[in-house]
Amino acid sequence: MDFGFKLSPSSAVNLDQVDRRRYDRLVQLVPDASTCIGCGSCSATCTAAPWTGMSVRKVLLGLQRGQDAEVDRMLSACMLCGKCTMVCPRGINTRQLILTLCRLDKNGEVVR
Amino acid sequence: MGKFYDELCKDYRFREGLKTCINCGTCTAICPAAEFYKYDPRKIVDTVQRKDDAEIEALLKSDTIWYCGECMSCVTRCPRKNGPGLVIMALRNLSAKLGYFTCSEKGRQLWPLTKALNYNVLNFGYCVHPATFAYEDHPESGPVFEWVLNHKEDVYARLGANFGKEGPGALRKIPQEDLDELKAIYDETGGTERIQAVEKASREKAAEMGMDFDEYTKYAFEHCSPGHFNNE
Amino acid sequence: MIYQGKQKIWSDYQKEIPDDHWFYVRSCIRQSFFPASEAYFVKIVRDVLGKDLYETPHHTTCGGIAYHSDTIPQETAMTIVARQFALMKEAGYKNLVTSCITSFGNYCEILETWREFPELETRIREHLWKACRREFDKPEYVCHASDVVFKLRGEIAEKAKYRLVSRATGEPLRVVEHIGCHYSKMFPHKGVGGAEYPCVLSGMVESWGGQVIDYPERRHCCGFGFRQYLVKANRGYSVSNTHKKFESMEPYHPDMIITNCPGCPYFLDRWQYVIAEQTGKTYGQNGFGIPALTYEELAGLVLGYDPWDLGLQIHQVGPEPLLDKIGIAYDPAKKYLGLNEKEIMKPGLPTVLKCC
Amino acid sequence: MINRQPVIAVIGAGIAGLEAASQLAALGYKPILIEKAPVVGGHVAEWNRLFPDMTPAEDVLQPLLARTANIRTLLNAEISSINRLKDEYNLLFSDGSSLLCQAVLFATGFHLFDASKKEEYGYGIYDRVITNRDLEQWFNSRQDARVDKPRAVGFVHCVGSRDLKAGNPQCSKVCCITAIKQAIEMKEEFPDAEVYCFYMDLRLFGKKYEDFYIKAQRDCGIHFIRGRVSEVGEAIDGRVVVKAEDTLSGKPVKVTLDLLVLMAGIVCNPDAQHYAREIGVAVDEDGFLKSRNNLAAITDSSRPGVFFAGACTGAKTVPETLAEARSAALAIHHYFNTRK
Repeated sequence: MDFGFKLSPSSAVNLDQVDRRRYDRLVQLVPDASTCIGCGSCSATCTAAPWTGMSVRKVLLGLQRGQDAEVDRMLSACMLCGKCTMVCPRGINTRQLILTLCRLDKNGEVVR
Repeated sequence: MGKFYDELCKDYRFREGLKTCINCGTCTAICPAAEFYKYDPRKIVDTVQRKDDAEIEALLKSDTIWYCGECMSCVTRCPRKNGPGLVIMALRNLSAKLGYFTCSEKGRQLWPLTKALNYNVLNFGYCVHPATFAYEDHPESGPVFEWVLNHKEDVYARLGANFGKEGPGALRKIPQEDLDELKAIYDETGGTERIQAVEKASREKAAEMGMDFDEYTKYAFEHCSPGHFNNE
Repeated sequence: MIYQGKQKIWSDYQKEIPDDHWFYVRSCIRQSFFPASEAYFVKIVRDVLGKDLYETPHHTTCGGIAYHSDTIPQETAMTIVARQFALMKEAGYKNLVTSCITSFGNYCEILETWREFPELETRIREHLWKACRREFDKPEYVCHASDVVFKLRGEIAEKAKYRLVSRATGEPLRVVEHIGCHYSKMFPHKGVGGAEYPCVLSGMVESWGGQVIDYPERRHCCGFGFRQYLVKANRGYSVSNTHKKFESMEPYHPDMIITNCPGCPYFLDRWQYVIAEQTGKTYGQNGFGIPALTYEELAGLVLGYDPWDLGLQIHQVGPEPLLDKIGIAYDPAKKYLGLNEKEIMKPGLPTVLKCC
Repeated sequence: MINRQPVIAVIGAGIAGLEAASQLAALGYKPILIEKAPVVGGHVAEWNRLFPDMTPAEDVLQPLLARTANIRTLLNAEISSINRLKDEYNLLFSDGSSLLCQAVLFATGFHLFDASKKEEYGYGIYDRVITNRDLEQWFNSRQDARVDKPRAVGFVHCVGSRDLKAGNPQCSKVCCITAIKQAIEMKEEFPDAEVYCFYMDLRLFGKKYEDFYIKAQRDCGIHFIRGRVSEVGEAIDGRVVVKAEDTLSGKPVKVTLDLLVLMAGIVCNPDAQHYAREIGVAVDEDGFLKSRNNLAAITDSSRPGVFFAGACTGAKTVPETLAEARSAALAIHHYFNTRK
């Protein structure tokens, strides 16, 4: 029977089920990645951000919330200019972080 | 700067509902709308408290303010005694007043709602009434209620209602003088004016969309474009 | 779960409920979808317990649904309510009892708003005078009809014919309560037991022998959301919220749901039908659903009234497994008869959900 | 020559009272320590280790106890009321005795907010919900059935702090860093556990606190989620389901935990408010005792002869409390010096 509407899945992120393998591997390879405080300096300075929504802060968060497609979309917009590295108050080598991340697949395996 | 904010401040619900927001997200965490829609009450309250006219105008014209279910669960928990649900009510009220509601699909639903609910109130004395509850609009009410609607007199009599009759009891006929009083209240308090304003803006929008008004009303009532839900 | 912890909280939210002389106002949804519940509330309070409950045919909706669907201004809603107060004053009553949670919330919100902004109350008095030539007094007490049943739960238990226990095993029934958002989420002190662990329904269930089951999404809205149900295009929101609750309560295998608000039993009932049709899933035993009853229906059942007099046949979820478990007698052949056993057609059957 | 014989009542023998009494004694006075409990040491005596160096609480307390060993200390001494005389104060005890003194030092400290008042968090209702104090006691005793090899642990910041509804709008200041300390300790204790901190803002103002935070992030892999917990429910297996919004990603999150630790905030000791009102000492809007001047005279009350030290005027860290206690001792010394 068609009621004219349907069930929608919950959008709440269930942390019990999020696969964090890619993030965990990143943190092994670039330990500073775990020290992000979400201040947004990287996004504010990002050359690509105004047109693409690229944000290192959001990439790191997306990895921990199971939003892989969005993470990859943002990564593909990065131009590797390195400005974010210059402004990060925690001294995270964001350029290295991005390059490392691009080499990891969803399971955290180094593929490139 | 702040003209919409000032306008909102005239609404008592807004004054009750917005003290100071610290963006803690307590409201969003348990919001039934945030769980399914692209909706975040925290962001709405934060936008409004920035007082930026352009941003508030965008909200007033958006689908966003129409996602809330007014369950008021947010009111219980806010540590700053805000009521995001009350802020939403004030935003909706202003959007209706200014005719901005026709700019969004969810906003345009205000007309079929206004029409149906107030028709019921002014003709039957109640917001909902079996006389206007059509099974084809409510297939989810199930075969059992289709049966009830097909045998209203019998079933309601069986269940102790005073259906359509004079005197007290469930579903009684409301005396005309009482309905007249309700109409007078609507006239006196801006209810009638609101219905007319919503109808006028909706008719203009129907014309703009190249639709017959009945068709527009039905479309607003039934149509759901993809993109409202979080998974879309 | 530490039961004493809840008792401690309940003791902080004692609500004064007058024990007689009530002015009753009906509910848009309850009278339309559960008319027998209102009839039996009046019957139990007046005839069984001998109390004074007055209803005037001149009262109307409080406008709450139109108000929360944003179709009328706040002052319109307030003046409709002021008219109800005026009718109460004219009838000589001071204790308002509403049949609806949205109304109850609406009355509380209005009185609180007037307390904070007295100039608004003055303006509403002017509106009411100009529109209706009436004057009002504010009620001394505002209660929901379930508060009254809560207050009288002991007397009902004394007169009960059945207890909420399994006839076969003597075990208490497992009952899920659903309070309805506007009962106490806005004003925790206006509800019996507060907002987080209200005891208005659990108090009834325990007095009548049942066991109350807590589950993670207990406090979540039934999904009504006013416009989110009333507009067909939005019902995905409504059913998704109910679905979330059922998924959360499923592992506890509740025997039934008791509800406070008139809308909630409708949604908790009908969305089980829709979920079953759409996904094939049912939440009760053997393809049945979990019956979602009003508190009046439950009170009527324990007092021994016929389930078909109480209107259980107009739920889509069949109540038979519940009735059988308690051992309540009923005649299946009479389920869908009209007044004076008049033969009328029977309803169609859902394709998935078993209901008789 | 300074009058060395005035009677100075130090109310409360936590670290503020002990330090102040010790300093007064060093200045040649004979203070009297008055403690309601059967032992001295206050909250610090109940704590296991202290941030940000993981110093055993014992190491702070022991030297204080040694320095105050010869000071007259009344234990189990419950003050029933205080009377203000012309230049003096008369303390009446519940056993009927009394003490006339020329100066009173409030070292009455704080109370932890009663976490059960945040009903939605289920303290006292759900078995797996404990408080910061409960956890600290577990570190001391290792005896609490609720702490049972947890595999997922959560910390809720700001429980009864920064909360108008809970009647305490103030920041309790030390809970952020305490949560990080306890989160690190839990991670060290249970290395396989996932540990989550739910915060509104991380207020890590003190020396080395930020280092401690970085350690928690980098070395311990603790998950920090910026969102206030809205609701806690109990799952069928007795674990707790916690809901918050991850405000940095704008998404509701939920997580099932074996143990949830509520960082109960700091409120004024109600006894202190009671005594203060009796003798006309001002209580501030935040419920703490009101200093004559919050910048320059934090240890002075609005009345001559009445002084404050430590958390009776607001949440304080251990070093702040100790410094204030010394400052108060000096203020009392000047008080008698100038009156002479």
